[in-house]
Amino acid sequence: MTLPLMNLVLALIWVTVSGSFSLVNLVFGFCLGALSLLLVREHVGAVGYLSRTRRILSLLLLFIRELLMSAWRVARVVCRPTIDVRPGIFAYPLTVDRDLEIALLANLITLTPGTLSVDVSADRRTLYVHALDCSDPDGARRDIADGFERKILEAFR
Amino acid sequence: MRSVILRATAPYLTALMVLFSIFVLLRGHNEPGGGFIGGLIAASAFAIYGIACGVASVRQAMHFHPLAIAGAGLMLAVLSGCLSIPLERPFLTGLWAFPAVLGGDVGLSTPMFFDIGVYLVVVGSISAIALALEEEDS
Amino acid sequence: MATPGLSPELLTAATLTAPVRLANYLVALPVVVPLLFASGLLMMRGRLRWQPAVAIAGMTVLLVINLLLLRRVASEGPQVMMMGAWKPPFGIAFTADRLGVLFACAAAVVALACTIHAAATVSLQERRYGFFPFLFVMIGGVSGAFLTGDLFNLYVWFEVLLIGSFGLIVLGSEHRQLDGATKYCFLNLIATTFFLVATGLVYGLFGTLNMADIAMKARSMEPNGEVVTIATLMLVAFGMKAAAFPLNNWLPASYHTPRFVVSALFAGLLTKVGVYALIRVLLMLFPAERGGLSMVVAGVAAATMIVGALGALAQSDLRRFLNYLVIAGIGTILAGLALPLPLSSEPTAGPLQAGLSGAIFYAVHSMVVMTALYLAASLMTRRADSASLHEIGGLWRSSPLLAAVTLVLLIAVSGLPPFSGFWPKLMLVQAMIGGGMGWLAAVILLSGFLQTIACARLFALAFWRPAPAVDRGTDEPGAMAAAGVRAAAVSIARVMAEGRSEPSMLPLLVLALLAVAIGLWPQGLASLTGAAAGGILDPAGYHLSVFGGAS
Amino acid sequence: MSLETFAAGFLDIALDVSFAILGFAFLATLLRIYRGPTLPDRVIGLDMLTAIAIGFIAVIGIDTGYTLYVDIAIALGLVGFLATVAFARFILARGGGDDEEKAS
Amino acid sequence: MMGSDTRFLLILALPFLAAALAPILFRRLPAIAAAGLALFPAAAFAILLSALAPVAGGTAILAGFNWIPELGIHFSVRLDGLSLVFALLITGIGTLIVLYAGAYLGQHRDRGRFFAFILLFMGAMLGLVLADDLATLFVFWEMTSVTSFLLIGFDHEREAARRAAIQALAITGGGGLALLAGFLTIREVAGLGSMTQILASGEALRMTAAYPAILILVLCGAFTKSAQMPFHVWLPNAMEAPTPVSAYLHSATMVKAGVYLLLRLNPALGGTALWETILPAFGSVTLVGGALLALRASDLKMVLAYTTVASLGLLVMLIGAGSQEAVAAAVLYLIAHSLFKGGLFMVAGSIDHGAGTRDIERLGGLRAAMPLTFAAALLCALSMGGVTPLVGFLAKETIYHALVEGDAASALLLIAAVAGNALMFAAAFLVALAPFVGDRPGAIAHPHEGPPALWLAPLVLGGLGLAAGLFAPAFHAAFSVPMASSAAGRPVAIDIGIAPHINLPFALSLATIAIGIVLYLTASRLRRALVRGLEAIGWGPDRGFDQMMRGLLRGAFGITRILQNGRLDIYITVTFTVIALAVWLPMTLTGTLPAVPVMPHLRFYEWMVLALILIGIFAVVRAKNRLTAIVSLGIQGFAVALLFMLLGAPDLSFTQFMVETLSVVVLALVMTRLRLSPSDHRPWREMLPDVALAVAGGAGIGLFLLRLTQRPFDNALSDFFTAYSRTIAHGRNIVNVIIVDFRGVDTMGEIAVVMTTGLAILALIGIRVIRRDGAPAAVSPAAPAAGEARP
Amino acid sequence: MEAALAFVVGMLFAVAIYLLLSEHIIRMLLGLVLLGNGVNLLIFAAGRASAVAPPIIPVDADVPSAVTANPLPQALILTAIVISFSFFAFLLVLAYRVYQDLGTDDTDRMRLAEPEDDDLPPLGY
Amino acid sequence: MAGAIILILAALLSLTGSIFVAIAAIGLLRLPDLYTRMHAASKAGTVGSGMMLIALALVSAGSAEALRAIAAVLFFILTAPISAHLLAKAAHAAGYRLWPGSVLNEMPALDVAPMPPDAGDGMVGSPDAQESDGGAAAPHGAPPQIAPRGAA
Ligand code: NA
Ligand code: NA
Repeated sequence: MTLPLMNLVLALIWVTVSGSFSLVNLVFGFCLGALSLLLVREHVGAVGYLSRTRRILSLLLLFIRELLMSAWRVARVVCRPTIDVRPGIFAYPLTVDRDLEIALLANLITLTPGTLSVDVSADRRTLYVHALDCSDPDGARRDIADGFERKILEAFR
Repeated sequence: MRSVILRATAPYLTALMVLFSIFVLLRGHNEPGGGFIGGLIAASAFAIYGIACGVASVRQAMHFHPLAIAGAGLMLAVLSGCLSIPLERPFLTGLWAFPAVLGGDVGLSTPMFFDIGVYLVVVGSISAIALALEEEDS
Repeated sequence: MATPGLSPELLTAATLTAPVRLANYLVALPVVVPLLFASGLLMMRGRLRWQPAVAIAGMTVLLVINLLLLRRVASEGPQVMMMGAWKPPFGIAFTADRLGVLFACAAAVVALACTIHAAATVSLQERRYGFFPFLFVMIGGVSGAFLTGDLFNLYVWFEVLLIGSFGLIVLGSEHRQLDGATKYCFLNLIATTFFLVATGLVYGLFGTLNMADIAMKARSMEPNGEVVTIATLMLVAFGMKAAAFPLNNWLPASYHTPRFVVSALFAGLLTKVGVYALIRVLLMLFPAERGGLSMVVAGVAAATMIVGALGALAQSDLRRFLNYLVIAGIGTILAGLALPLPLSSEPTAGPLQAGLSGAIFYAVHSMVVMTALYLAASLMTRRADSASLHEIGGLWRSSPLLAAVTLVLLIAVSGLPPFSGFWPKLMLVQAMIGGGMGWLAAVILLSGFLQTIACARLFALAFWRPAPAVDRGTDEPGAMAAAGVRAAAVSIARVMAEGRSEPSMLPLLVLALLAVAIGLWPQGLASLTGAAAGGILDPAGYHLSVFGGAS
Repeated sequence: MSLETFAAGFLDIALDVSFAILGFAFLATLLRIYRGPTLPDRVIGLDMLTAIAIGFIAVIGIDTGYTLYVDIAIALGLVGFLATVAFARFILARGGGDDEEKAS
Repeated sequence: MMGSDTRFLLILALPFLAAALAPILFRRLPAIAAAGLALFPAAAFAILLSALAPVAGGTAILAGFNWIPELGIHFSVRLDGLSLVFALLITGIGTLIVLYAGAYLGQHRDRGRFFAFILLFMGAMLGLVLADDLATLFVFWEMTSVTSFLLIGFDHEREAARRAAIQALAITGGGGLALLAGFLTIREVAGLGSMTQILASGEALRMTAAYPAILILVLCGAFTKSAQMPFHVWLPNAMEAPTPVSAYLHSATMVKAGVYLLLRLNPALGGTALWETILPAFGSVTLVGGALLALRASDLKMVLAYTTVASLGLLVMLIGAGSQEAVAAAVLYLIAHSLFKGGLFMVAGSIDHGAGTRDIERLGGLRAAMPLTFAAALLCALSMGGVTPLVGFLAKETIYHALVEGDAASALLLIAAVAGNALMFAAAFLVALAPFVGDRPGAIAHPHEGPPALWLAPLVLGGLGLAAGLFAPAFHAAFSVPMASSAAGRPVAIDIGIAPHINLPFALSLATIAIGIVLYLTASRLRRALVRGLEAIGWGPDRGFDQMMRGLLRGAFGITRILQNGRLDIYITVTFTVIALAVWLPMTLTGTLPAVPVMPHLRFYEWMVLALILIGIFAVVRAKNRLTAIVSLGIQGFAVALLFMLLGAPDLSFTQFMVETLSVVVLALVMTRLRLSPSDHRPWREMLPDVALAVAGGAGIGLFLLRLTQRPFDNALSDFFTAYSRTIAHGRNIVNVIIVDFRGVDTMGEIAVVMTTGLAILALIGIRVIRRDGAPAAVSPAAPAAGEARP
Repeated sequence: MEAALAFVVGMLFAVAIYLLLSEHIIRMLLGLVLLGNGVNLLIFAAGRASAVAPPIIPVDADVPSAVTANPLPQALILTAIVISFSFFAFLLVLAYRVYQDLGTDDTDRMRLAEPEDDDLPPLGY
Repeated sequence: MAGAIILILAALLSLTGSIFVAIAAIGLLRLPDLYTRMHAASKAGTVGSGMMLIALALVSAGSAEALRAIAAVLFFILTAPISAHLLAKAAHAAGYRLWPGSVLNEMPALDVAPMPPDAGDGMVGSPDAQESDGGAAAPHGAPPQIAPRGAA
């Protein structure tokens, strides 16, 4: 039984025992389950699970920050008296190769400032990204590689 | 639709939506929702799944022919009405049982089965249409 | 199962607690059984070869249930089931009175006949795409419409039967069918939509949807324009469903386009549901308002009869011919609804009841006979390889039994004695004369006369005349093309008529025998329709059966 | 003026302003949908519309106190997503070409 | 006066039984089938004979049962002098006809059917004359129309036969419908349901205000059936039928039905000025006209047919003459006619059988080859010519006797009678003498006498005519007096014998015969003259019938084309016009217009949502292309959903959002796949009617709704639901509880719709017709859109 | 509110009728959708629209604390929405198939069931 | 006190959210081609409506609705990039060209196989009937030039 599943089972047991089937209670039960797993982490091998959870959370935080930034920058572009954009599509060579990771990366890129994943090449080696400001494609590629892609590799490998 | 991005995420989205649809279905008796809306959400989920991963995957996921599911839904709804026959109650009388295990407000009832029937009909029928149109296209 | 925590007082305040026996379930089963069979057959998509047998069994069960219900209603009066046990008028009442059950029985007979006919003729592909489920959904909707005692629920059943009919009318997807279906679907949908409008307005006016409740409230409410307007809207909506002139266009535009057996089914069921609703709503719910509409109904009836008869004369295609006979029949039925309410204090007496009784009788006759005629047309087309009066012929010699049966049916549909069409016509004419609408009686007879001529022509051309020789094998390109088109038309005609295998004559024979039997022994049916008409004009019994004395 | 009454008043005003801004956004989106010029432009507009409607529902939910309207918003998000996917699927299948330029 | 005997119900069953047996019998025992079938009418005849004595004593035998109590209809028979003689003629001649037909048809492949039809007809006819109840009578009346349709069309492969059958059905069946109206009027205004009641009612019918209507309706029935001019055309055309049919239908039966009815109703309806004007007028014209037309014809059967028309005219004229004696004359002539005309038709058939032609011009010298037929012919012709001692003489004497005593009007009738009789005399001998005397044309190769039945049957009928004359007193006592008494409604004495009395009637008889001989001798010339004359006119009711039928068909076609023009937009226009009228007319006629509403107090976002709906719907209309229209539709739908939310309907809003989105998606998906032309932007002029109709409809519905909502509202239903939603149905969402519990049946229907929709759409997509001929789109090529060049 | 609703309903009906009168199936379909919405609002208005509280009973009560919007019309409309959506979907696919097979969405040019060049019936017998 | 702060926070969030939505709408209107417009819609729009939902969650804090509002926001964030990506991919594959003012395009013109002509699925009809909303004026496989508005 994998750990997340065990965590869920714990949550369900909690819900049943406490007699309330509300979502809040389920989430509460999940947290309690995680806590109890934390307590017994050495014996059930939960170390990886928990630290990965932490890294995923950190990815999430990064993402929310980027999202807000993205919206803000777009807002600025849009609200200037004259629209000043230099858009274009650049190719980004992918390091990640699992489908889910590619998808995650692409989605995160879409949500970051001024970039939008248009497509993945058929061989899954290249991600085509549309950027509002495409004057420095190499810089953009570097930002992605050091930002989201690295975080993803950390969280899922 | 051949998109790695969609294909990788669609199963999760679909699962999430189906889960949500069941949630909407089951709480319909007390809050906005119910079988029809739940069914629509589930059908939307299957539609997205179909667009992402192909009609065949959806058919495999649903296991039964969507219309058979719809038929089963109608049958369930009608039979839940017929459950009153042995109890000498009129057709479609709401029968409730509150099994002690769960306690509280949650009960098993014929209206619930009826609503599940509605849900199945909508899921089956709308999915069938969506799949047929999708197949027609490709 | 227990329902803990409920105080008995609460329960008795809101629900009916009397036990409901299986016999009481007869009211609900005519709807439940078709829906169960429809869903079951849908789940049987893999076993197409079994479907006909299952369908025939289902229709037989339905017929038996309806007959049992009829017996019960005839002996004990209207039967009621309050769905969900909720007290009237809050729950949906299923109320089987004589009118409804009579129609339901006729519908079941028709459906069974068509099912047997279809068993041999509907191709595997059409089975796969739901012929039998459509059939059951439609008959379920029809039964529901006949038995429900709730206005909005009536709307729902209308839609159920409509979607069933949509399925049937497009099944096969011939080009002509698609054209016909387009017209059929749009116009019918508009009609049901305005029925819904009227229903919503009824709710807005009376605050109730239960028919017995509406009937009583309408009678106690002082006359007002709102009710008149709503009644007129109802007249329009149901008049359209019934294919009354000038709202009859959808019928001749479409009934000849689907499979023959589907045409037969439609002819037997669809317009009659409109007629039923007209009777139920105009005569039972809004009788006083209908009084003002009396002349309108009479005019519509007369025009419908004449348009139908003339239309029949004008056609060369067998089924388009029959389409107009259906319309003429509708006009005849409407005539029975045209008489004004008698001024005397006794509402059940008089020509109106006689006319209404005749109208109901005629409707039952028309269901049986028109269905049979379309089935006969199917066999004629198959055997003569054409459905056109220009081309068909020689059947008198080649198919004597078919000829005899068709003859009986044509006589019946013309309203000539001694078959089923004569008695209701007699009742109607008598009622019109008695009710001071002699001119309408004259129109009934005139329309009957024109129909007689039309039927005689059909018989002479299709049966007596030797089959016109079809010139084949000429070298002219035009003639070749014409022959090719003709061959294609023949093959399509055959497909539409029968599919591959020869259908059984049995349903046709049974329906014709029914027409003969009704003609020779009309007393049973006449007394039923008389009582049904009485129940409509004086709905106290209906009301009592729903509300059980307390309202 | 207590903080509570200020907060309530402020919220009311904020909500009204939100309504107004949403209305403006709505009109702007409509204009884009009307203009096109291409099908994808319109689809983007529709997507935007669902976002606006969700915002609207949220604001109404706050305003009336019927927070259960959030479920409607969720459903809307779901079908909005479905709509966009379907349109994208369709644009892909249909191929390019769009003479709606003339129409704008 | 009255007795009751159920035996007489049995005789009604006999012909029908025989009809049912006929096809089987001819398949199993073809040799004796005809003879076997003849036993049935013979048995009926025998039973009827047993009633002769009591009926002659003035008793009316009644029998029957309550057939349709709900409608007050009895299945009852009345056997009195009138009906008994008719019944005897029908069964007696019927027996002979069956025998004759057995010989005449030989090995005809359809003889099983033929006998079934003729026996059915016999049963119908028997029922017609025996029936007491009006409705029962009418049933049999129309049955004779239908069975005669089948008999006349028996030779169905010839168009003329089919035409004649349709014509006969149209005229006699149509007249029958008028008769039905007449009967039902009698039932309604006088409460009389049977002949017995009518006969007992005395003056009642004549006194009602509806009398003229009743009379005219009844006469319509009688005249069409009895071939009064101008309804006579069907009768000669009915000669398309095999000769036994002609002999039967036109002697004793079908055509006499109308006469029977007039005789039967004479006591109740007769004696009025109207009666005594209409009947003689039609009768005399028919008499003379029919007789003249008889001389024009050269086909033996046609000659006889027109003389039948003439005879019917004579009968009607006599019934209308009003006196008892005229009734007596009618009765005598009726019996005589039945015998001689039946015989002569059979003779004509035998000649046809033996000589191969029926054309007078080509017949002659058959005397030697067909002596027995000749004898039969002479007997019948003499009777028809009114030569003593045959029964025809008695009839003619009585006719003249009855007419000479009348007033000036009678004198006209007398002249008509003499003229008609003289012409018929000539016709009689043209049929009975001309083919047998003179030289035999070479074209007739081997004339021969047929099988015995072919000459025996006419001989028997001729012989009966002779016997009736010879034993006149007994004949009167048994037949004519009871019959005439029934017809007159009081005892009638008839004492005429074969011995000539020297008086005016006798002189007229002699004159008739003299003129008749002259006519006979000049027949060919007369015929040519008549033919020329009629050709000069160039039109007759028979052609008129064709013109009427064609006109009817063309007219029906034209009207149907206009009403059912195949254009959906017109159908929908009609529909909405009716709907708009249905809202506006009652609303304005009853003054149900709403009060001017006060401006509603709404929050501004509510206004916004309302405005949004309006923007959406107008954008749908005005959209320049369809995608914009769809999106506008979606906007409108969203706005409606928001409105539902604002109005406290979260479930509705929920559903509306989802459904609207799905609608737009599906609509766009499907529509952009269709490469449709841009939306229809018609010129204003064309749109204006649509706009007007739309505005009328919309305004009507809106105003009415406003009016309705201004009334107080009874919220009992929802109060109930609110009160018990949680307490009994355990649900907090009242709407959902209504859907799954309070009104679960609605939802059951609804999901049936949803399920079926899925199936139907699958059927639409799944089943396609593969065109083998590869035909292009089968769109009507006649209606290309403007500016399009179609291949 | 009813007055405003009645106005909107009238508008919806008018536009729906106008669209249904056009000859093109697709426009007619749009009309049907509008008609459906019009009817729904009509039913809603017929059940009166004064209170705006959703007809949902609070967790801790047996009946709603305040007057709620009339739930019955809502239930009726819900049924009607579903039904009209079903019919809409069906008609849409029908229109699609019509277009595929007949090559047009112009009902004026769909003359197969009732051809324009219909023959007179046989005038003989 | 806490209640008041929550209310003020909710008010601010709803204001900000609506402003974001408005900005997205403006972007939708003003940006030169559909690819750039997608930036506005998929980011600002999602953020805006998300903020308003969070405001709702704050107001109904502690209830199940609050939780669902958060879940809704997460869902939107999950789906927004996917739908943007799909649209962009589809548009690109379908042949909608970039704005001429674009500075770079490293993506091959057609990354999808040429689509079969979609009129070939059994549709019958005269050629003139094929001119339509969609307008298949250009031959398939060779996507037509789309002149963006900005260049016109
Ligand atoms: Na987005
Ligand atoms: Na979205």
